[in-house]
Amino acid sequence: MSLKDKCAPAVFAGASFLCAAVTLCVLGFMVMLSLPVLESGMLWKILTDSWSPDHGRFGILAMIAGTFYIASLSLVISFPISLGCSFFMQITHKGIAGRLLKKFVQFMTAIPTVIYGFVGVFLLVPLVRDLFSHGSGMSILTAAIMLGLLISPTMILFFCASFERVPKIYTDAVDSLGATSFQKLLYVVLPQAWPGVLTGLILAFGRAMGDTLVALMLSGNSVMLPTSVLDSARTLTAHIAMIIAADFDSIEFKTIFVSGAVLYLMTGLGIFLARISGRRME
Amino acid sequence: MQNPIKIKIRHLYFYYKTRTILENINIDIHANTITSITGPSGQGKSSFLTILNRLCHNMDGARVDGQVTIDFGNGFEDIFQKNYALPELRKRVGMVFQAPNPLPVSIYKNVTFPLKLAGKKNKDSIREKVKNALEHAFLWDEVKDRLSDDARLLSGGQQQRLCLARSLVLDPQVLLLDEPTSSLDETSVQVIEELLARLKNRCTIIMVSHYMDQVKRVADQQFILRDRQLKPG
Amino acid sequence: MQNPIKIKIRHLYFYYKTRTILENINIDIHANTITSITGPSGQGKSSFLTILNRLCHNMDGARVDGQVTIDFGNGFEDIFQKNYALPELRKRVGMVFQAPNPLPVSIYKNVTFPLKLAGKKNKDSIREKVKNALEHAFLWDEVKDRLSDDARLLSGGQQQRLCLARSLVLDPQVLLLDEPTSSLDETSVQVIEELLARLKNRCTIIMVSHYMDQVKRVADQQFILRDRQLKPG
Amino acid sequence: SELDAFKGEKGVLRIAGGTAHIPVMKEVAKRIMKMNSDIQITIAGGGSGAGIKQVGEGLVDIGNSGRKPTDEEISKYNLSMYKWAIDGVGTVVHPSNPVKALSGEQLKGIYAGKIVNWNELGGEDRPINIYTRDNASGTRDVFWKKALGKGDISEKANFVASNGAMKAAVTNNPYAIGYVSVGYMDETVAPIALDGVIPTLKTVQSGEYMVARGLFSNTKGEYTGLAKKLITYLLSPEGQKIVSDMGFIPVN
Amino acid sequence: MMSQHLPDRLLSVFSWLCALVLTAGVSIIIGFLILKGGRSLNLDLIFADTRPWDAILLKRQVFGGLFPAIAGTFLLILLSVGIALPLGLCAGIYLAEYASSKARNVFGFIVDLLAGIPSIVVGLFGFSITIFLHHFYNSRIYPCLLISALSLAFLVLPYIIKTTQGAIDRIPLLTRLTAPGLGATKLQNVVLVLLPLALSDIVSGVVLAIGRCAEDTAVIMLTGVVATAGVPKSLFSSFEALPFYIYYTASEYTGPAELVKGYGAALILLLICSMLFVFAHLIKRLIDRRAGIMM
Ligand SMILES: Nc1ncnc2c1ncn2[C@@H]1O[C@H](COP(=O)(O)OP(=O)(O)OP(=O)(O)O)[C@@H](O)[C@H]1O
Ligand SMILES: Nc1ncnc2c1ncn2[C@@H]1O[C@H](COP(=O)(O)OP(=O)(O)OP(=O)(O)O)[C@@H](O)[C@H]1O
Ligand SMILES: [Mg+2]
Ligand SMILES: [Mg+2]
Ligand SMILES: O=P([O-])([O-])[O-]
Repeated sequence: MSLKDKCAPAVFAGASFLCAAVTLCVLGFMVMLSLPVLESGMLWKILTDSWSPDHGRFGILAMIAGTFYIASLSLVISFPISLGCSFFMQITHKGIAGRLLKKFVQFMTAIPTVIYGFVGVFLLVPLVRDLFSHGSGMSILTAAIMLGLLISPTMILFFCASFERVPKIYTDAVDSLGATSFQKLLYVVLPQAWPGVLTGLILAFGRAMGDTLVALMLSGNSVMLPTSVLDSARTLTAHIAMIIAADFDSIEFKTIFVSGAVLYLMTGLGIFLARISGRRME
Repeated sequence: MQNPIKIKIRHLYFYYKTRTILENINIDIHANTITSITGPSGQGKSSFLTILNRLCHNMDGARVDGQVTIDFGNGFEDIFQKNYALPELRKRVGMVFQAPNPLPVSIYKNVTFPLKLAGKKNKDSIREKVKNALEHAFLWDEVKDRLSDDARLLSGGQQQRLCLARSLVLDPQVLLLDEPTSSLDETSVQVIEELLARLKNRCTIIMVSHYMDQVKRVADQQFILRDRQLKPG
Repeated sequence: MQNPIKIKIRHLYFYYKTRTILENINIDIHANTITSITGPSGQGKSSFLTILNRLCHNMDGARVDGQVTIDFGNGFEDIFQKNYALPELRKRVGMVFQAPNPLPVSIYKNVTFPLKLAGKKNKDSIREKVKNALEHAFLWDEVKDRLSDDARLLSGGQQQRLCLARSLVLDPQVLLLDEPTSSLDETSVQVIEELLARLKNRCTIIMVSHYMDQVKRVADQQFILRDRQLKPG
Repeated sequence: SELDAFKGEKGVLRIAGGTAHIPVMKEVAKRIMKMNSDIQITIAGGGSGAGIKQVGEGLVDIGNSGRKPTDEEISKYNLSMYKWAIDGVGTVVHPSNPVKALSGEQLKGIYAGKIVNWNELGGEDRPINIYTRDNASGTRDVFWKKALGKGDISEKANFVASNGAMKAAVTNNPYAIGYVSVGYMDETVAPIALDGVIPTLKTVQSGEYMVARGLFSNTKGEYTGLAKKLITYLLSPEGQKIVSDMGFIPVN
Repeated sequence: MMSQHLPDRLLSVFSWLCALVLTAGVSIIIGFLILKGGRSLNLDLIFADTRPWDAILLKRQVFGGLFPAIAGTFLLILLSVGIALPLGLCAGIYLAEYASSKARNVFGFIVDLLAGIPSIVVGLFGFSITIFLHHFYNSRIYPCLLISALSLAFLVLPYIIKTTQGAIDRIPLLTRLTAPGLGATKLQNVVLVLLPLALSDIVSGVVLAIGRCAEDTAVIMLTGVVATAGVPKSLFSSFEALPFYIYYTASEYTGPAELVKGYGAALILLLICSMLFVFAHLIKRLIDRRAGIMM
């Protein structure tokens, strides 16, 4: 064996180890840097208290709640639409119309996030403010609508892929027995593809949770526990973006590492669940 | 051949993308007869069958031209019409595929599946129908104790008979069979052939087969598919 | 069978995961002979061939046990040794797969691919070798004007001969052929058989075949693979 | 001109911190870089807190702040402060808002979330949308201490990241209330008279309007090199002209 | 026999509705941008009062134009992809060809995890590392272009790893065995057969990565992007970038003129991203068509 053949595997493996090491390093860093606050037994307090630096309270509960509200609402908005669009492409309009829609959705993945935020600020925020006359128009709803648009291509393309994986012999079999498209969907496609749908849903939730800009620009960033979708809220990501400017030694600043660790762990959990449901598919 | 005509095929062309598979087919098929189609591999026999229940439209790049009309009792209907109700058509024109295609559910559910699609709900009559269909396909004795097993655990030959039973349960007027005995042993072949002879009274059968002696035994009318043409054999 | 022994197989076992495919195989194969292997589908004939060039190790879940030694001129070498130089082994033990596997490049590049792997650069001698190999596989006349065409555009039979030519170009000492004439018409089969008879002088051939009369015509030694055993036929 | 001091210099000068300072800093940087393209000046926001912190840590050369650094900060980082403008922090609303004046108590009530509707103040029957800044902001610090008397700020308040963002938010929202540096005020927002005094350059300069502060540029230790030259330029007549052109009150 | 079943019709209506909502939503967004910013699209927007060639050749700094932001974005893309591509290719090859199934599982999970880390957390990581190094290693390390590029590269790594691995995995077993059957070493098989065949998919992964670098704001916001910097002169200087410019304008524009520039910047960014999208499709088609000849 030549030297090249011997070195190559080491190089390839080295690259993988590097990637893995840095990935784990990120978590390590988040945890390590939040240790100073955690050691003083404040973890529980930080996770459950309200945020009011003027009064010495540095809880991120409102941000955790805000993250969940916004991500969940954006799923509630975009899940049915994504499902409908993937039905459109895979079941009801497989022809030219479906292919055009697919191209369009692929194109959507190329639209930068900041565009959604920018247009949201100048188009959607005034609209929401005037329509509901409640608050500044920067609200959970506003952010969730734009976020819904942002994550729908992820979901649609994932759903389509899992619909496509349903073996053709099954769909042909039910077709030949006289199933309508609705019956085909209900009895064969969805039962076969649901782990894929679930995986797509989880991944989209992670994407919605991890997005910074849309929430930062559209949700108003207030620090109360939201009670209605028209309230302003702050996500963990936006919290990090805002507090990064604070004094490095302050407790305030250190809570952003707790926020980072929480975000990391939540998306990590999502990925873990997605992989499990994905494995069930095979 | 004194029976009335059931299926009229006129100027039928079939293409995959730019490739012509069938060219100007013109034949009649009479009610309550068995028509056999033989021919070399890859000539388009299976494709021909899928035209008759319009399943060919599920294939990428497939295109038909011409006219196929079938008399389901109310005069000849053009099955290529736009908006023709495909589910209805496929309930009346049953099909058994070349490769057995049980659904990934239990044996029982496989057989009742068409009934579910048709919206039949009466439990007792359903059980009756399942038993009948499985008996017809000579599968009842082998599976009656394991109806809740996954159908994919059956052997190839059993699967083939299961699919036959499944398409019998709706009492189709036309039955399309693609090499229905290819993975069966000799005794099973014999019973299936007897079944076909009896089924003739209830429906019109079109069957693809590779075995010339089988064809001679059961078919009323023979075609050979070669060079994009169906020639009487 | 006065030729010296080329390949010694002792206590050979082969498994896919927990399933045993071959059990305690013990045979000798003599230099410059043609050995044929026949047997029902799915018994492990193809798997047996891949053991001899250790390509089986590229399959998920495949595992071998026992000993295979080959005499490449310097005494018998155990090919299952750890760190045995596989690329060298495979250059000496050529193989033509059951399904033709041209690379998605031009015909010419397919044939020169092994030379590229071996690091041969001399343009003229390469052209010469390509021509020789294609002539041996009786393909030269059909493709000499379209050497730069994509090899996947060839018909199945042409692809099969291309793959044969490709493995001849390196002058292997052992040649493994998996159903080398399955998609060929009668005249092509005949010329390939003649080629095999001539190749015998240059190498040792092990060939899987379904056609008993072919086996009778060309093989010096016959085995039947059934129930995990290779039995002399 | 006074830019000649930069001739023959080269290098990078990093500036960060107070967002009130940005218009002046941008103009100064533009003039310097136009004159000598070997100099690169980068300007980031972040707020006064970030400015003090970053210059203290040595991450930037000049850290701007819209408040005086605390004694603790000064001693910890050995900061030198250079005050080059005087500025006020004024409450602003949308120009269409009929409410033009508030008492100190009313303002505190609004920010504490006790007065929630404009009709309680003689405006439209719409909820009041409060905007505020995060704790790193010097503007917030001054406003909180001098206008709100360290009173509560409602949790419902929307947060924005800079003086510019505050002005943009109020411009776009007819029911908003916020506070910006007086230098940022123009016709797109309406200043609110606090206890009868309208925040303008004049009232700030005269001391009549109480919510006032200086704009500082801070360096770690004595200023040196490019930082020194830039601050000197800022304090020169030409620099002070820029300061007043941008709507602030020059110190000299 | 013309009836259509009610559930079928409902399904069709529902799917039409969803398709319409989606396309309408996105069209409104793009239409709004074009309506508001279309007129501002001209060379002045990019170069202001500087002559374009002077700016492009870096003879003069551009003040008040988008050129520094555009240049920053392109530099960022170039650097990040330049770092991520070799690393991602190697890791992808390792996962597809060399790793044991156990290692593949573990690394696969980690790569998924990496793909799921919110970009702001990656930014925070880059920021903390910088501060850490600044403190304990060399006080001349600041948030800068290089740090941003490294963080971004890390962010887009999984796209490249996963597409490379997926593309190689999809190559049929028979093709995968061809070269080894002819005596190729593992490396030869990878370099001469597998990579060329996977090229078309890898290109789409790279384009995804480029798109992500072009649009990401959260990472660079924490690691070195600033409001004004001019075209960066070295890897160690701060920089401007289009998406940050847009974000910055949206929240703190001082007047209508600046706002219009924001619209223009948004349009330009959208244009760049769409061009990348179209370009990727063209390249992919080209590669697919002449897959063989490339090898
Ligand atoms: N989906 C498809 N797209 C393109 N070509 C196809 C498709 N399905 C089949 N073909 C081609 O059409 C021809 C006819 O196929 P068909 O399956 O009808 O043959 P057949 O006569 O049933 O053969 P066999 O006896 O082997 O089953 C074949 O050459 C096949 O390669
Ligand atoms: N990669 C694999 N993993 C698991 N099982 C395999 C694999 N490849 C082949 N098999 C199984 O091993 C058995 C032997 O396969 P092999 O291809 O050697 O049969 P064969 O004798 O060549 O059959 P044929 O005549 O049909 O080519 C078959 O039952 C097959 O299903
Ligand atoms: Mg067929
Ligand atoms: Mg085989
Ligand atoms: O000027 P500030 O950004 O610190 O308010």
